[in-house]
Amino acid sequence: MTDWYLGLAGFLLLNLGLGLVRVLRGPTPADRMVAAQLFGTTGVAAILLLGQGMQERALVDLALLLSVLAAVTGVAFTRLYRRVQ
Amino acid sequence: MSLELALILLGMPFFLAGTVGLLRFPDLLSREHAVTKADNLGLGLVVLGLMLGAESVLLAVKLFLIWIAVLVASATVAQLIAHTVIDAGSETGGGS
Amino acid sequence: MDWVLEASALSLFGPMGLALDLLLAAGLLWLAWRVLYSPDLFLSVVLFISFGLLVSLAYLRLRAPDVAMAEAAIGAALTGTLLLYTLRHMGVPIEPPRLAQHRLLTGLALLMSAGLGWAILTMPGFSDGLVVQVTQHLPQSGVEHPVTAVLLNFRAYDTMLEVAVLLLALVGVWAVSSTELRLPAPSAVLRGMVSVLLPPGLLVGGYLLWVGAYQPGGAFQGGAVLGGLLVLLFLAGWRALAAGWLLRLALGAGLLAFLAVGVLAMAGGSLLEYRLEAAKNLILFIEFFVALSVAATLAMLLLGRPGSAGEQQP
Amino acid sequence: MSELPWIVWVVLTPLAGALLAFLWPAQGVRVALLAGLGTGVAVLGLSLQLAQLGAQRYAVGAWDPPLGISLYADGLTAVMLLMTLLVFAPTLVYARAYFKQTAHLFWSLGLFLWAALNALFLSGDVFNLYVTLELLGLSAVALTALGGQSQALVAAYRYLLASLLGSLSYLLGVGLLYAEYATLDLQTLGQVIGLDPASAVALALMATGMLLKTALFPLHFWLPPAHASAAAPVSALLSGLVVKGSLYLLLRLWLEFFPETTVPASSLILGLLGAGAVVWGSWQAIRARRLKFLVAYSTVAQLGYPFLAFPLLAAGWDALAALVYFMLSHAAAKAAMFLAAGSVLRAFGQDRLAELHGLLRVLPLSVAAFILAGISLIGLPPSGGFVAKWLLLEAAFATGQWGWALVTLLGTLLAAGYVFRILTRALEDTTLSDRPSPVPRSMELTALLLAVASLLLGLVALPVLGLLEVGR
Amino acid sequence: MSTLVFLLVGVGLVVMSLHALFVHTHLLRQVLAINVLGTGVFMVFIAWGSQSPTPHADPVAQALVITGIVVAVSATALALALALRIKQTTGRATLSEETEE
Repeated sequence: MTDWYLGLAGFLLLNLGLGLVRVLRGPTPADRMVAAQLFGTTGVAAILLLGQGMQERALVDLALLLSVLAAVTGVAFTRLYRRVQ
Repeated sequence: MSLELALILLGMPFFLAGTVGLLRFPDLLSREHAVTKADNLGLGLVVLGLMLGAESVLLAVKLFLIWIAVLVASATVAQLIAHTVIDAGSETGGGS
Repeated sequence: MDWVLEASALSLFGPMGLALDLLLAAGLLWLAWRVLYSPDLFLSVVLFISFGLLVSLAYLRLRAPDVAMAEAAIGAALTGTLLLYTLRHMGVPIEPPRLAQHRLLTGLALLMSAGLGWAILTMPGFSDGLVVQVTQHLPQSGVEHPVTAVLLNFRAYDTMLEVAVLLLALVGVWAVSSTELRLPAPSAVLRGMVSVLLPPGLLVGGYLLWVGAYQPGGAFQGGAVLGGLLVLLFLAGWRALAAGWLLRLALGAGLLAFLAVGVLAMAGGSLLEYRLEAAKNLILFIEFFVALSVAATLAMLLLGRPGSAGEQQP
Repeated sequence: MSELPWIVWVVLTPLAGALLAFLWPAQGVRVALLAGLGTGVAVLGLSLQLAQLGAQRYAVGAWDPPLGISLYADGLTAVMLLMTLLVFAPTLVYARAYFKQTAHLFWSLGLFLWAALNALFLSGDVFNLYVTLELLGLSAVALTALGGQSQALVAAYRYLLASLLGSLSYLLGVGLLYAEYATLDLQTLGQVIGLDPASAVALALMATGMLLKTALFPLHFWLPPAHASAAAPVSALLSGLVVKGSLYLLLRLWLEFFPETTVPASSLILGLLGAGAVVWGSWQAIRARRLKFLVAYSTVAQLGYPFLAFPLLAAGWDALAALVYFMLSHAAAKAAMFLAAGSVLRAFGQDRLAELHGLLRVLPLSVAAFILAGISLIGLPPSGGFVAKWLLLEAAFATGQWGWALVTLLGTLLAAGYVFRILTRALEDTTLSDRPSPVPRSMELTALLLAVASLLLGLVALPVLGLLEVGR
Repeated sequence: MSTLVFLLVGVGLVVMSLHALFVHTHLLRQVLAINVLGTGVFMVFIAWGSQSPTPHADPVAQALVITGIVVAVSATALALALALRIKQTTGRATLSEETEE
C-alpha cells in the first residue's frame, strides 16, 4: 500500500517538473507565476500522498500551512507587478 | 483496491491534464484555466479519498480546509494574474 | 565508508522510496543550477520559490517535518515574497549574469568542497546525536514533542538569541530603508479573498502554534503562517498595525517574554530554568509571544519602515 | 555579592537595553547609557568573581551539556569583556555628542552589538557561538549602513556577504563535528576530538570562516571600505571590537581543539598570513590618501600581529599573553584613532590627508589622541603595544624562531611611517583657509581618554596578565 | 539511503552556490547564492539527522536548522534592504571593483 502512495507522489512530482518547463519558457512573468502556482495545488497533493505513504500524520499540517501561504506569493506578484503607472 | 485509493487514482489524470494544458495551450488565459480547473478537481478527489480513510474527524476537517484554502487562493490569484495581463495589454513582454 | 552501507540498510521505504529520493535530488540540483545561473533574474526568483518548496519535500523524506514546515513557510514563501518585492523595486528583471573572476576565491571554494566530500565519505562513523539524552529528559521538559523541547527548553538560550536576531534584522532594515511599501488600491476580488481566507488562516496559525507541544509545529511555523496572513492583509491595503508603540511592542514581545520568563526563573534557579509543574505553561506563554513577534516582524520586513524617512547622519 | 550570577547579567543587561531602546526610542540615549553602566557593573563583578574563585561554568536552564548550553568564563573571557567595556563606554559617550537627536536606532543597534560580543565571549557551545556570530555580524552591518551614504551602503553590503559566508562556513564545520561526536559543547569536543579527515575538514571550515570575519590578509578585502565609511563611533566599535570577536573565537577553538589535533603547517600558515597582513596593510596605510582609510588599513596591518603569535602558542604562556595584549592595546588605540578622526571630519567636513595642516591649532586634544594612540600602534614604551611586542619577541627568541621577530620589527618601522604621516601634517603650523566647525568637547575628550588608556595598558600589564591566567 | 542521497545533494548545493557567489556581480544574485548556500548546509544537517533511530530525524539537528532558517531570513531581509537602497542611491545593481575615494 505505501508504495502506491509514494509512487503517486512521485507521479505528481514529475508533473511539477513538467510544469517547471513552463516556468522556464515564460515568456512573460505572468506565465511564470501561473506555472509556479502549480506548487500550490499539485505540491499540496504530493505532500498529502507522501504523508500517507510515509505514515506521517504531521504532513497534513504541512499541507495546511502551505495551502494558506500559497496565496501569499501569488498575491504579492499580482500586487507588485501591476502595470507601472 | 479500496475506494480510497480508487478516488485518488481517479484524481491523477486531472493533474496530468492540467500540466499538459499548461504546456500546450497557446495563451496565458487558457493555460490558467487548465491549471486552476483541472488541478483543483484533482486535488478535490485526492482530498476526498483521504477523507474516506481518515481515522479522526479533526483530520477530515483539516483535509477539507486544505481543499477550500487552495480553491480560494488559486481562483483569486488566477483572476488577479489575469488582470495584470489585461491591464498591461501587451506591455508585459519585457517583464516590467 | 562503513556508514554508507549502514545508511543503505536504513532505506525504510523500498525501491519506490529510493526512486522518489533520486527524483527529488535531481530536481533539487537542477533547480538550484537554474536559480543561480539563469539569465532572467525574475525567473531565478520564481524558481527559487519552487526550489524552497522542493527542499521542503526533501526534508519530509528525511523525516524532519518541523524543518519542512519552517522551510516552506519562511524559506520559500516569505523569503520569496521579499525577493519579488525587492526585484520589482530594483527594476531590470532581465539582466544576463555578469561574471567577475575571483580565481583565488573560486579556487578556495573548490578546495573546500572537495575537502567536504572527502570528509563526509571518510567519516569513521556517525554518532547517534543526542537522541538518547533528549528522549530521556523529555518527560522533564513540559512538552511531548522533542523538537519543541529542544527549542524552548533544553536550548532555549539559543532560541532567545535567535529571536533577538530577528528583531535586530528589523531594526537594521529600518536603519537602511527609507521607503514604505506603496501599492495601488486593491481590487474587490482580493479583499474578498482575504476576508474569506483570514478566519481559517488564523485558525491554522493558532493550531500550529498550540500543536507544537505535542507534534511537529510550534511558534516559528505558526508565526510564519500568521505573518503570511499579515502580508496578505497589507497587500490588500490594510494598515491598522502600522502605527507607533503598539507595533513596536508587538515586534519586541517575543524577546520581552523570553527575558521576563528567563529572569524570573533566576529567582529560584538558573536562567530559563522552568519548574516542571509550570514548564508547559511557561513554554506556551513564550511561544505565544514569539509567534506574535515572528508574524509581525516577517510582515514588517516586507512593508519597510512605516511613515518615516530614513535615518540621516548629522 | 560574590554569589550573584554576574555571568548571566553580562549578556542580559545589554540585550534588555537593546530591546528597551527599541521600544522607547525617545529615551534611547538614556537607556543606552544606563544599560552601559549596568553592563559595566556586571563585567566588573564577574571579573572580580573570576579573580577570587577561578573559572566558572553556568548551565543555562540547569541543563548540563551535552543536552543544554553552558556559559563558560575564565581569565581570557574576563580580559575580552573588560576590553569591550573599555572601548564601549567612551564610545557611547562620544556617540551622544556625535549623533545629536536623529539616529535613535544607533542606540538599539549598538547595545545589540555589545550583547552579541559579550554572549560570544561567554558561550561554551559551538552552535550557540554561531548564533552570537550572526547577532554580531548583522548588528555590525546595520551600524555600518547607518551612515546612509552610498559608499557606506556598498561597504555594508560587501561586509554582510563576507560575514554570512564566514558564519555559514563555520556552521558547516559545526554540523560535521556534531555528526561525528554527538555534542556541541566546546570543552567536551576538545576532549574527544580526533585527527581523522572529517574533523580536520570541520576545523578548517570553522577556521576559514573566522579568518574571513577577522579580515586576515588576503581575506581583508571587505574591511577597509566598511571601517572607513561608517560613522566614527561605529568605526571605533568595528575596528576596536568586532573583528576581535571572531579572532577570539579562533583562538578559543585553537586552544581547545588544537593541542589534540596539532598540525604544525596550519600554525605556520596563520603566521605567514599574519606577516603578509603586517606588510601589506602597513604599505596600504602609508599610501592612503584619506585619514580614515589610513586608520582602516592600519587595522588590517595590526590584525596581523596576533597571528604571528599562533606558531609560538605551543611553546608556552608568553605567546598567548602577547596575542591577547595585541588585541587589547589595538582595541583601545584604534578606537581612539577613529574617534579622533571623527572629530576631524566633524571640524573640516572631509579628511584628505593632504589638507590637514595645522590640525594642532584647531583640535589639540585630538592631535594628542593621535600621538598617544600612535605610540601604542608603533609599540613604543610604555604603551600596551610595547608590552605585546615585547612578549612576542620573548616567545620568538625562546623558541629560536627569529623570523617572527624580524616581521615584528619591520611592522614597527612601517607603523612609524604611517603614524608620522598623520603627525607631520597635523603639527605643521600654518593657518587654515576655511573655518572649521565646532567639535563638542566630549568627543575630543573620549578619544583622548581611550588613547591614554592604550598607553597606560603597558603599566597595568601585571594585573591584566594575572587575570588572564585564571583557569589556564 | 535517503541520508546518502541528500548528503550529496547538500554538498552539491554548497559547491554550486559558492561558485555562483564568487562569479556573480549582481546584488540579488549574490543574495540568492547565499540562500542556496545556507540551504546546502542545512541539508547536510538534516540528512545526517535522518538516520536517527527515532520516528523523526534527530531533534537537536532539527532545532538547529529551524534556528538557522530564521537567522537566514533575517540576514536576507537586511541584505535585500541594503541592495534596494544601493540601487536607489547609486543607480547600479552590481558590485564592481572599487577603489578608495
